[in-house]
Amino acid sequence: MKLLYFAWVRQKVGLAEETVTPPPEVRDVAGLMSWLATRSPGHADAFAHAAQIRAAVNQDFAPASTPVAANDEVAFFPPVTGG
Amino acid sequence: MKLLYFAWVRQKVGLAEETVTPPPEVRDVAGLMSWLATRSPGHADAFAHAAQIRAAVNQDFAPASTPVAANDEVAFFPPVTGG
Amino acid sequence: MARVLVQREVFDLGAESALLSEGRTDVGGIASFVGICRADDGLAAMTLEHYPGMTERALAAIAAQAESRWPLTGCTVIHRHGRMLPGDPIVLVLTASRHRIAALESCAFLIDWLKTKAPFWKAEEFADGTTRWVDAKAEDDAATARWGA
Amino acid sequence: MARVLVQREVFDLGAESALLSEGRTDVGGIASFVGICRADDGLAAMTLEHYPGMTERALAAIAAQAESRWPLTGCTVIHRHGRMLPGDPIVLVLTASRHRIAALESCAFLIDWLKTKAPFWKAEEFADGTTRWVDAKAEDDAATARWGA
Repeated sequence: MKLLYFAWVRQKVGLAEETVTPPPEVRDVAGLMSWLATRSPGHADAFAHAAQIRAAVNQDFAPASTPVAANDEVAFFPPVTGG
Repeated sequence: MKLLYFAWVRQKVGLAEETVTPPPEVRDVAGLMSWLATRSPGHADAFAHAAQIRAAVNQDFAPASTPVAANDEVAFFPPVTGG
Repeated sequence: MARVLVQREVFDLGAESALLSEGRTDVGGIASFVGICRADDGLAAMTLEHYPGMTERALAAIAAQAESRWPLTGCTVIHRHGRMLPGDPIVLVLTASRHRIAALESCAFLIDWLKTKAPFWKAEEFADGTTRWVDAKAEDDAATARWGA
Repeated sequence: MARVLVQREVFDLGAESALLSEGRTDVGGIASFVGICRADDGLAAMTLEHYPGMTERALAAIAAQAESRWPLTGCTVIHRHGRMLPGDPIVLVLTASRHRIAALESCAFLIDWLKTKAPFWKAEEFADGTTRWVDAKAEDDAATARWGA
């Protein structure tokens, strides 16, 4: 599973992207965030406030209940501020 | 009094402008239109349908009740279609 | 003070927009509208007649109205007169503001008001040689009225 | 199909507008909005980060939404990324239609939706050397919601 991080999520995690193999009990975006929070102090800091983080699965905005699978591209970022 | 005509009012009257001295009983735009209708067949044709004509007195849109005086510039034209 | 021009010549959208932001850093957005001559129903050309003197006064008054209703950093209105061919630009409205909603709303307001409060008249020429004066549209009066004219 | 670009380079408003009308005679109006970097609170620069791949998809989806809601003859969205200085243009939206109201409304719609549905993030740099990520604004969510998102 390919993970991408943007804006302050990227800064806190300390990586722009990484490839991970989550355990089988990680079935959705919410589960993935909980699992990622255990990977490093940076991850823990980034995912400490899950309510402030948005996600995209395969480049579509995705709520926390969205399923994730091994070949997905999953991105985490703050609410967008373009325009 | 200087008169200006635009669009089909100009075409029907047959003049773009003229200077006139209306009789003293012409006190407002409505009175001026009635008087103008008597000046020529072209004027009569133009002012036959007064409801379709708009006026400006000294370059401000003016309803039929607007007073007119000797030194005024008065214009007659159809409803505007700019933009 | 708005920039108001009544002219035969074509205007330059890019250059006019640049004028509203050059040398300043308080402009957050510039909205624009360009009205263009369409070739409806076999239209071959369109001639815009106007009332020199009153036109400039009316456009300035309309622009001042926009500037009094929205916090604009700049406003430009350019209206052409003379003969236009299908595809030719006729009118340009530009509004600049710190915030996008003021720019967008005032731009829509200006073009609506221009349609019913600026002394221009359009004569259409058709491919078969006939000509006719364009009638004012009730929908334009309604569009003006929505701004609480 | 809308013209959608995500780029570092500055865009050319005049040239982009001309693209929407050239060679056709059915376009009655072109509305545009240019978003510009403001120097609020001592801002020295702003860097726009984005999500390559998803950004283009999201902008195309937003433009397709506008094209499905209004009868447009053309639509262009150009969003820059990278480092911007105060006064620099950031985003351009252009909409063309037979009628002005469709062009004006869809232009406002596009910029509202871009604010909340395109994956861009702004980092502000201030004159004193501090930096901060811009927070999403509740007013932008409200502006998006008025279109019945």
